[in-house]
Amino acid sequence: MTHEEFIQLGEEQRKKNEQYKHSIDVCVAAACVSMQSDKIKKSIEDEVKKKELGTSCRIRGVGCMGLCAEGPLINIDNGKSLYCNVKEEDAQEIVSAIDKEPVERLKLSADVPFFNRQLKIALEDSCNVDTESLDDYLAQDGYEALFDVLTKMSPGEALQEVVKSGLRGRGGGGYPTGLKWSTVQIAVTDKKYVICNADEGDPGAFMDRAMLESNPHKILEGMAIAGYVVGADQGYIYIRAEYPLAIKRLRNAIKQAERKNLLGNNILGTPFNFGIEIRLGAGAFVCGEETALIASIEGQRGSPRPRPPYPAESGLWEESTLINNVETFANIVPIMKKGGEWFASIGTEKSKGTKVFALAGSIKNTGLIEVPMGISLRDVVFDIGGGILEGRKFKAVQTGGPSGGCIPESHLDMPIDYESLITIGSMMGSGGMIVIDDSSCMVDVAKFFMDFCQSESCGKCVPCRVGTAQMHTILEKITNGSAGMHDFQLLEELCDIVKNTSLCGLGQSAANPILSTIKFFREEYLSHIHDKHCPAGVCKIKKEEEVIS
Amino acid sequence: MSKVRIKTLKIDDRDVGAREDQTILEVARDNGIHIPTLCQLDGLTNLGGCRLCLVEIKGSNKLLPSCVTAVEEGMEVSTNTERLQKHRRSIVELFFTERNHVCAVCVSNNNCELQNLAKQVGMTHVHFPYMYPALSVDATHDRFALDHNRCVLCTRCVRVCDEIEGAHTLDVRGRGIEAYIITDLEQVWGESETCTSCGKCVNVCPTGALFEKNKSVAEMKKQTKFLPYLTMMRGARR
Amino acid sequence: MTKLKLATVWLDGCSGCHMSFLDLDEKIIEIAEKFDIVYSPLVDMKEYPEDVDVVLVEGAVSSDEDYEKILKIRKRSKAIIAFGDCAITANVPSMRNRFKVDEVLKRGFIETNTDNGVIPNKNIPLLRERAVPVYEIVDVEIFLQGCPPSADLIYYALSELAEGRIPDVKERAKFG
Amino acid sequence: MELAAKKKAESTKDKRKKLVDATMRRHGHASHALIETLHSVQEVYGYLDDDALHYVAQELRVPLSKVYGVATFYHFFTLKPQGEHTCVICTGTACYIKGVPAILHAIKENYNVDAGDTSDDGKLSVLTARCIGSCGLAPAVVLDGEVTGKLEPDTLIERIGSMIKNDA
Repeated sequence: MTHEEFIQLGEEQRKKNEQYKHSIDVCVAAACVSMQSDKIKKSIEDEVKKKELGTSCRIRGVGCMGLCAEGPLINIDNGKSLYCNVKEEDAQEIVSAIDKEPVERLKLSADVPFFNRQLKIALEDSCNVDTESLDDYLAQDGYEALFDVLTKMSPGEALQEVVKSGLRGRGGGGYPTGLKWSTVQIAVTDKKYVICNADEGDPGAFMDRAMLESNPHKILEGMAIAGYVVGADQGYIYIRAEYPLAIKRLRNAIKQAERKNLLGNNILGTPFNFGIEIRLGAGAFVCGEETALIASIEGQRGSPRPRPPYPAESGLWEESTLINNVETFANIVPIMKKGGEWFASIGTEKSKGTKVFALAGSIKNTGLIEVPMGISLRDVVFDIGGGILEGRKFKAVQTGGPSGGCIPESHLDMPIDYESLITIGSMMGSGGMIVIDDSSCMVDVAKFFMDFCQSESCGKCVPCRVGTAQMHTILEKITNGSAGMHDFQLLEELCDIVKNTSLCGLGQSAANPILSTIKFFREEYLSHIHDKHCPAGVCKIKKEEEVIS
Repeated sequence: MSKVRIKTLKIDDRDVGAREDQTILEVARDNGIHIPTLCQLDGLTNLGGCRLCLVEIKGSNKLLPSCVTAVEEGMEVSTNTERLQKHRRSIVELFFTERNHVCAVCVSNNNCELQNLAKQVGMTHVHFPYMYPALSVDATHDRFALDHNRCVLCTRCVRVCDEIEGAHTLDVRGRGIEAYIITDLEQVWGESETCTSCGKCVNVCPTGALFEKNKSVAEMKKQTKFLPYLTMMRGARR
Repeated sequence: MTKLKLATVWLDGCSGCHMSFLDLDEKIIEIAEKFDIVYSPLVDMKEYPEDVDVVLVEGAVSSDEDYEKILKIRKRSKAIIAFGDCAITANVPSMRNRFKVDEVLKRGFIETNTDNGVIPNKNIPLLRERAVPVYEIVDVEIFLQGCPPSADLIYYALSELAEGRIPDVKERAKFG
Repeated sequence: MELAAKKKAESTKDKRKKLVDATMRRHGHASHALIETLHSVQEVYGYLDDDALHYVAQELRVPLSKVYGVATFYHFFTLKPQGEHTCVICTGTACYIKGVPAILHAIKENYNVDAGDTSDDGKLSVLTARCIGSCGLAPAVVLDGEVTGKLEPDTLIERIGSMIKNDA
């Protein structure tokens, strides 16, 4: 495809869009689909056909609108009205009302903190693009950034934009993306690879899935730009097999892009070649660790290996490899379009831009949000999140999944950035944010995460393999009331060993949920140990006499 | 032949010279500095899994496995700090809690690397709880047996079978605390389709997990000298 | 110089450690000059005395009787030496720990018995769920590894104690 | 008749094998296609049996024990045939704090199946998943491929009951 054809395609689609008087956008990301939004969309289509509104009404299946708690969601005429909790039988009413007053009983106000306090960069367009149409993406300047980079910038210049943006890895570690890219760019190997890490394994995180389901082309475009910058001609997306919808849409998107020469050889008539293949994960959290992920793509057991050498020097098939997370790639197109400086003007001094979070747990507005770095946890939980479920009291918010920690009320005013979260024993992580109320026991929460780490440990290194199992046993003892202070001390000691001597990030951070709950909720541990009492009433504690015998 | 560059570094306050392709462990050994190891064995690829050879490097808070960490110019390495000693002792203890190690009735008593490590790191007793897993013994092979109770999952047997014998009869099943060594598709060893009965796995096993069947308590002596020899004869890099 | 009061105790073990103690041979005379053996399977004394200075405890804590004993011993002794691998790691007695007590008894008294075996239920101490090392029940001051610890090691440890020093057995002892 | 049935069985067998072969061919029978191929096997056969593992090992020239090591490392793969119906319970954090333990308990009580197992009559397999991403529906359960959520243990047991009864 030449540039002219490319421009023309976008124009055509835009014109086509303008013909429509109305638009009905139904969210077809997984959460809404699980509430039958795909069937609702079908009913609306039938209804439109019946009323012969096909030429004036555009119906699209779009990506995540964020407020999953109120799903299925439907957006009428680009935000004119937003319908929530829609059911199949509402289709007729919705279509009938299209030229008239909106259906009041389904209407949700868009002028609420949940919507107006967010800032969408990575998720920009996610609820405004047909999830399965390349043309629709092109109509909104899709692949424009790739074209500009390929034709107007040298790899070095494009890299400078990423460096200037201050973007840091969104998978959790927060490593400067520009630095990573430049390391791969200067590496000298026969071949280079770009890998998109979509092995979103944190329990309670669904940002990557939502992004891939909503606007897969944006990720492909970001990867292609990365390929151009670092000099790679092959990309892989490593995605969890548990995300069938995202896989389906990605496969579809790759095929579309290949057909239109947006992937493949001589992309858009330039000398640049870049292909993308999908590799499925198979249920191993540790494969989110980059060396384990590489092993998995190579068809091996997903065991990490010691670093250095880092994948940038020696990665997939021992070639220089760039690995970034989905959200990191999602930020590339906006950075290329608006410039690194624009991106760097958002956020805090060390954490630039925005961050996508998956809000879940005991919170009213469960769903997906994107906020500028530096916003306080309190604003996220109580303002955007709408606060705690009726009748319950806030206890903690858990960030960073099994590698993170629980943050209590007293730290809620802390700004969200990489450094602050680490100082209090949690971490940014990939963006799962679980709100915990007073009906949960923090020792039980720690046990949940240790159960997770224990079963996800690959078993290669001893401290993680045995240490996580030992810690889990002790937590089991504490929660059933058979532990003494001696066990508690052993637990703290094990945390220290596992943290300092484990081979990879999984082990090194496995103790964080325990350490942070000990730090902020020590009295809950002591209550289980001394008084054989679970303050939240969650743990089934044995009677005194049973313990002794 | 291409030139090999030389690096100078400090190990335990001693100035030492090294080829740039050497690991810290190799250089330490060349200079008579002892670093405890378990999964490492000359002639096999290095794993970095047992974490006993961790060392401290000045300027970094991270402990690094010396068996796979390459030397760097000006590096200052400490191999035996109090922090390392403490961690090593704990790691050896964790090994003892993981499976059912009973030195007194083991074929490898007095010839066991785990037993020696316990002494080396000054383990007076195991202060973590023993896990007492229920594990089996596979004695179906004509000449050898595998006692999972004594296995430390160092995977030396897996590596020697793959890298040296070329049969890859052995591998690890499952993951985490539930991982264990298997033959082929987890059929019993005696029914393995690929085992050549060469016995290399038995000889590289650091404990009494793999042993010859006619051996009784404390009678099993392993010999691993064949390994560097075989590697050399095959013209491999190391 | 007043002699130190020495006791030796035999819990769940094979008595090999005590045999090794006897292997001190003529050195036992030297030990006897420094210690009074106030309680031991080797001497005739029914009740564990108060104010014992040093006690060598052989064997794991396996039965309720062992458990009661070790609590009493801890109360009445200044220093406990976990004497041999059974006391330190629970060693051979611990090999039953992966089975339930019922299964162990059934195996020992019925399945392996060619006559009509019965599981005795009177006048014998009840087995606890697990055989455990002594330190899991009470604090232990000194660990003497070995199955059994060599006579030389025992001699060294006791001599050091007699001189008021804590024996450093790390270099001299090994498990097994 | 019998012959026809046999022929039909043969042809489905061939069809399945062809799908697996296609996956391997797409990757040039390279050894690194192991995981992709195992996915394909599980998709068409429902689980990984010894014959299939043998076949894949031979075709991709990967040692048997390595194939087995990989197949058992990844929890998505199963070496046992699944029951007629499946109930996947999400064990993500949000679901856990909203009552997964009670759900697992109720299933165990009513059907005597633990997570990861199949009932003795082969009717019901209970699986767990690490977050299916429907945190808004916590606790979320997937019954024969359909996501449902916000269920009390009692209601879930009823739903499972009617799911199993339907084909009787």
